[in-house]
Amino acid sequence: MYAVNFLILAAVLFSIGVFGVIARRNAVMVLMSIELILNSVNLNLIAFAMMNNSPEGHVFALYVIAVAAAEVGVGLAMVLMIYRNRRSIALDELSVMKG
Amino acid sequence: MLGATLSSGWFLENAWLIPLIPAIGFVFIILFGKKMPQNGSEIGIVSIGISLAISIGATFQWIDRVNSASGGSDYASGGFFGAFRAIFPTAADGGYGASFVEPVVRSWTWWQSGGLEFGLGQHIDGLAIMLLLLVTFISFLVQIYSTEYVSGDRRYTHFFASLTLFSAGMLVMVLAENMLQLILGWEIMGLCSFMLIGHWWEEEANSRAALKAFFTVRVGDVGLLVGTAIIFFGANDWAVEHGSNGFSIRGISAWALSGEASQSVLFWGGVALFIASIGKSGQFPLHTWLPDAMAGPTPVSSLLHSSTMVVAGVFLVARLYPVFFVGFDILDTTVNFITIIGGITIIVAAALAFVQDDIKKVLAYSTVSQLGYMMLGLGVGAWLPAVFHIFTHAFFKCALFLGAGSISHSGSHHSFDMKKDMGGLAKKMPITAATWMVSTAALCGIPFFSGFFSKDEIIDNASHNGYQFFYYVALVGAFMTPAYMTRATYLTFFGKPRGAAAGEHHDEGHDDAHGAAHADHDDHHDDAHDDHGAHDDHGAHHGPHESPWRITAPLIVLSILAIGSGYLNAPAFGTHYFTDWVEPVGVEVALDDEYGHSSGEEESAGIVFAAVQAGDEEYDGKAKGCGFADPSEGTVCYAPKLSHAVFSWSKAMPSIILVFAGILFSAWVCMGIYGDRRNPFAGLTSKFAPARWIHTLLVNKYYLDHLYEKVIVFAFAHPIARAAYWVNQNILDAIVNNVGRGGRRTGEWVYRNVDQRVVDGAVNASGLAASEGGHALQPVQSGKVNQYGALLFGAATVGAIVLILVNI
Amino acid sequence: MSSMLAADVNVAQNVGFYIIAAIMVFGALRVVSGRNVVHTALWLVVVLGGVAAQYLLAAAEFVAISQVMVYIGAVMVLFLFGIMLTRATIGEESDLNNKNWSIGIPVSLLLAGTLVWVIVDQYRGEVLASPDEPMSTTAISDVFLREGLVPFLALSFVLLAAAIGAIVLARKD
Amino acid sequence: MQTITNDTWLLTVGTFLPLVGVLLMMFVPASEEKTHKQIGILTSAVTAAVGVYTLLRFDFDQSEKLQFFVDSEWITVIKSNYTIGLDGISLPLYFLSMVVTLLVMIYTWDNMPDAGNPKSFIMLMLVLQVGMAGSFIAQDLILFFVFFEVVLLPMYFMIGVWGGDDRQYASLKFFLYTMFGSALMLVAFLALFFQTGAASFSFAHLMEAGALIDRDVQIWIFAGMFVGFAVKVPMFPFHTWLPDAHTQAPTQGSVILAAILLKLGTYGFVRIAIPMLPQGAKAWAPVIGILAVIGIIYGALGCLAQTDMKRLIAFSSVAHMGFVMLGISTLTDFGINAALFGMVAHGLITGMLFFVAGSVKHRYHTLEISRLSGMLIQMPRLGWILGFAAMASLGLPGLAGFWGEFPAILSAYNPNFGLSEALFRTLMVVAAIGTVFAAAYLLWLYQRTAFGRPNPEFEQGAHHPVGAGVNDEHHDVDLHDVTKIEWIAWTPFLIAIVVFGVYPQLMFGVMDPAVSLLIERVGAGIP
Repeated sequence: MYAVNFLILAAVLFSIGVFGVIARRNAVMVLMSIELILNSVNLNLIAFAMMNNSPEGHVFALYVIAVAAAEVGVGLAMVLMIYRNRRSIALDELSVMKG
Repeated sequence: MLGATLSSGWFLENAWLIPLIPAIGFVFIILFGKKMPQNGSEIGIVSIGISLAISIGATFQWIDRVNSASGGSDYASGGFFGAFRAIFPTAADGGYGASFVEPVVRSWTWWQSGGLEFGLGQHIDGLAIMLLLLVTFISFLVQIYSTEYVSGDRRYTHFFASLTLFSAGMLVMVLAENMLQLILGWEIMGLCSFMLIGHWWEEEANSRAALKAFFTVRVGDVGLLVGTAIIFFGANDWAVEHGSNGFSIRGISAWALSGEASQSVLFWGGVALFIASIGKSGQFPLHTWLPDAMAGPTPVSSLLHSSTMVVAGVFLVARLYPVFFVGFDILDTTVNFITIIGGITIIVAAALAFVQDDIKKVLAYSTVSQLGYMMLGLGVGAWLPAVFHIFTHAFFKCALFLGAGSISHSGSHHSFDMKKDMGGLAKKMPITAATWMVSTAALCGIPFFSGFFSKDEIIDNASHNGYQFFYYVALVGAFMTPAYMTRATYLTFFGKPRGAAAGEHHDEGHDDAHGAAHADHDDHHDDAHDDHGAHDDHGAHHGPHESPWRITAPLIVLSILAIGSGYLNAPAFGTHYFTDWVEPVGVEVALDDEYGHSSGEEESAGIVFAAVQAGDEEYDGKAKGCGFADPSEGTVCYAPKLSHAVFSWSKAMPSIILVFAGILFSAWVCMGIYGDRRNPFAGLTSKFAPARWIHTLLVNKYYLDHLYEKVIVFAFAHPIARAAYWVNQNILDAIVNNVGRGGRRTGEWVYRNVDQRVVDGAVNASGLAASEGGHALQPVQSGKVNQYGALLFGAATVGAIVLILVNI
Repeated sequence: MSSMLAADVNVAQNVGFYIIAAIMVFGALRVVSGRNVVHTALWLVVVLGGVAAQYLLAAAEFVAISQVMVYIGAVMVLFLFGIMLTRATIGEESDLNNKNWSIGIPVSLLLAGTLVWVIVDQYRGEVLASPDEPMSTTAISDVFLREGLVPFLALSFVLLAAAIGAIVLARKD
Repeated sequence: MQTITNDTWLLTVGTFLPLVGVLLMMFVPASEEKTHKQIGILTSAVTAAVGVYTLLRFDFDQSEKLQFFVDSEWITVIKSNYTIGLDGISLPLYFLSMVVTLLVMIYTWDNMPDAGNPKSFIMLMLVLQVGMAGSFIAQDLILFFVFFEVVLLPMYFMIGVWGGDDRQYASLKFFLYTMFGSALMLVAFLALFFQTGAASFSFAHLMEAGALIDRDVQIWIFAGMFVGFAVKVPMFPFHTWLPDAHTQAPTQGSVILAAILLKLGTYGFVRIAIPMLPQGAKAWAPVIGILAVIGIIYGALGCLAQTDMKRLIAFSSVAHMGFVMLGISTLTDFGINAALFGMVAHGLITGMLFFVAGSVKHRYHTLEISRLSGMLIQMPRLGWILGFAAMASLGLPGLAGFWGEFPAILSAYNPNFGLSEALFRTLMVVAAIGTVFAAAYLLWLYQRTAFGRPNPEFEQGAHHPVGAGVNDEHHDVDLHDVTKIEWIAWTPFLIAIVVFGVYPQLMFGVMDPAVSLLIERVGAGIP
């Protein structure tokens, strides 16, 4: 099995995730795209772990999974709050940070 | 073995205490004076008294030392002391046969620089001893006098503090071991004169006079600083080689006479130092501060003008005489800088004294004129007569000033105006009048009074040393002095009483003289007089009366000395004590380190050469000697070998005749002008144009004050200073401001002309540009997360690509 | 499961990888382009499941199981709850994408191109040795509880903080 | 360079101790003004105590060596080390900075500037103290530069926030001016560093290696340093920031500025520019001498034209620093000794004058000379102190000012290393004439403010006429004589002026060996 397989798959997923982050209006969808990105990173980590035959890559992948879970929890809570306050989760309507 | 046999003693060794005690006294007066029963005056008097006691002790020990040097030395040609003295009057060239008397020099490290250590200490020789005694004595009398004269003044304590510090300053200068110590004392005196002349500073005139005095002297001080610098670097290498340094008075003296000194260095150093003397001693053309300084209280004037302050300039020349002697080629030429200034001063000041109405100003100009005599004396090589004149002049001038003070205090109700408020006081104030007469006689140079012995010696030596022109100048002065003094005496003590002297009371003079400070003066005054019973009518009648004892006692003492002091050195009577004790002997002295540290280990740093006197045989009896030929190998000279004119009554005759002529002529004219008789002189100035011109010129003091105040000082204080400041604000500062403004303009230009979307790259220095750049970038900050994401990832991608490309 | 990962299934492994990868890419594209919110969530499940399958192929069984449990079991449920609570339309929505997709496509293409280029440039022809046996859970836990203990604990705190933070944020008052 | 490594902790503690106070004050709310002042005084008192201990531990017999020497790694990337040490040249200034800060702190107790907020004010002063003390102990060019710049910002804020009416302009001018100088100076430092082979920034190394640079290069590098330090001194014609900054600064700022900050420039010349670039120094010495003497006369003339007391004192600083620079420009041990003495003396005396000016302002609410009069009647003690300081300032022997002035004039008679004697002797005479001007403007100031009768405007209890328009503040004129706090803050100044004036050996003895060594080293670098 070639290393490039995993790595290219991860890269493609990453790029798709990036596109999602940029293109999606719905905040929940943006979070989903971020999950895609995180998973692609995990794929990379596992691939490198395999390459070096060491458990550290696995450990880091697990870290990322845990952090992702936390991130999703907090992110969705924020989305809920925004929804409650503004009755919408369309990101392009949120421009409080406009300079 | 002279160094070992010279007698010394506690007083001589510890003469440095003499200035220190008044200095400490000053601190005590400032700190505790107001709480003392006598408001601090007792501290001043006691401290000066102790100094006086030490000075007296030191004087006796010095005399002893001189005697032991002359008597105990094998080298002394005169054998034992008595025999030496007996043959002295016939030894025409003075100090030739006398022995060298090692000064008592001590020094402690004061500061160091460049690895050299400079000292603070004492240099006690005859000149220093003479002035120490003089200064402490006169200060003591003046302080006693002042307790009465300024009693009740609101700044009584400060007055005594300043007076004490003033004496301390003079004493520091007198026993200065080196030039810096001399400057220290010199400047302390300047400061105190500022405080004392401006004592009644509520009046602007007084504070201006104080400022003028300080400032004029300060102008001269430029010369002192520059001269010290020149001499220091001239002398330092030579002096260090010989165990001293370029500040040490002994080092400088020996270097100047060593023959290795550069003539031009000596000349320019001498000129610079002499400028300082001109400022301090009120010589022409910087004499103008002296009469104005009469704004101070009278005891101050008397102290300033008799033994301190103004004498400092003369002292400086006398102290560093070798520098001037060699630098100005004294005795080799018929004219030099010192004689010119001294000669001009004698005449110019004496002429001014004729037109003064203020009695103190007459005395002030007479002081200037007498200082001219002293300078002239130094200039013509008559060192000893000049110094002797300092000595005698101090007594009679002090008496005269104190007498004037006594008159204003008790006779003319605080006025000093002879024409308005005096006249006929001889009967009312007999003691004051008598002491005044005696002192005047001394000042005029009437034979058998002290002034005669000193002034006549100067005149005589001017001729003896070949300064014929200045001999005549001095004779003219000898005529003028009695003339103006007779005028002043006549106006004050004879004729009809006028104004306050006649008992009239007018507030004008009162206010002028003492200002606001005097309001409580009077109150206290009455209390003081109650103590004396006889004068309790002061507040009620204000009639002239004799002054209380604290004023008259110093007067009497001084007037006795005005006669007696002259006999210390009266060649007419064969006395020459003063010469023996004071004059440094101009002989070669062998350098010998062995004796350098013999008189105490404290004399470590900066002490000079140990010395023993070289044998007389080295002179071979020739006319050459110190100051005329270079000292032989291994020896140094500390003073030029000066000769003295031999006194004879016939040589003294011209001046005696002129003195009496002056008195008679003046008395005649005065009675003519001020008296009742009709006389050709009455109204002379209004009738006769040249006389009027001269009178106007004199009244305006030769317009020198105009020149200084209205032209030079005014120019610097106003147009020039303003111009400089204008340059500062409008040119230098404008450059800075314009650079700033230009920077801003450039920024604006860049901002306007460079596309705003690119501006963020070229961040303008001004905050404005940054803010505008922010506005330009505002659209990017949409607040939309997606856009941020796009930017973030886009930028990251671009960055990654760049990195990759770079690393390929 | 270990029987599936026999050492001599290289070709099968590759074939499996490609099939799963294709499904994942397709799913991912649907995730970012779908018009129905719920469908996109379900497509995300497919992608995540594919990731888990790939882990198995890479002999990372513990991670694969964690992936299934955490993502498919927990995270996806959260997403669905989020979608429902924000009352997103269950059916199709016309404007799920905003105007930025025109920026997004070049950016992501550029990114993908860059990454692929770099990866290919660096790892072309490198073969991953198939491990004899899957990474043992013991080894992972050894790392976790020895040198990785402090990050592990820190991570626990992060999770705790996230839980508390989520509660605080989502509370109604 | 010989060093002694004893008590290595001492300097670091002494320098950074004020930061402890700053840290402490961060946790105290700004409203507790008294606590802040207490912390400020306490901190600076402890710092000064460390300073006293430093004095006690200092080996005065070896004052030419760097003592309490520390050399540890700092920024290895650019080869800059944390090198500190103290010798006879820096000891007086180091100690002075500590004492002045303490006294200023005490003065602040009663005399907070109008803008209030003692918390930030005192914190800034403590930071300032760190920068000042640090500059004097630094033995590494980068370290020196850092400390040198640390000083700048607190001062900027002190003037800009607590200053007078025109503070914005003054503070900006001060800041930009000094930044401009610093920029050139940094360039010069870097040029020196690379020219010497980029081996180390330590003074000891640069002094050895700097002398080997080509003469032309030395001259250019010196030019950069010259501008940087001359702005700080300030020398004519870079002085125009000074009167504005001094006039607008609060009293505390003026005192610190006069007492310490200006000395950073002259100290830089003595410590850095001259020994590291001997040939450059020799080439520049006549320029420095001429500018110094122009400064003396020019500053004095500027003083004569002033109508504002504080501005007059500020201009007098230009004149006095001219004497200091004249001493330095002769490159003689005499001159540099005098300059170092003059630095301390000027710090004490002008600091004292600014204190007095501040107190006059506090009482009369004006510094217009024409309106002040008769101070000796209304406030005799303050008047006496003003007179004392004025006398010291005009260089009266027996007070500290003389020992900076006279030896500097003296040294100009014989400049070192073959500098033109004719030129320097002319400078000497002009400088000596400058002392007359000094007497003139100071005594004139004193005569106009202290003598005479009080201005009726300020009679006790008199109310200002409503329409007078001269004094629209609502303060009542409260003319009280010197207060207890002021006495505490001022007495050390007064005593020091007298003590150093009467017994200058206290300072000369410390400085002289170090200066002699310095000159010896410079001489070795001049072929």
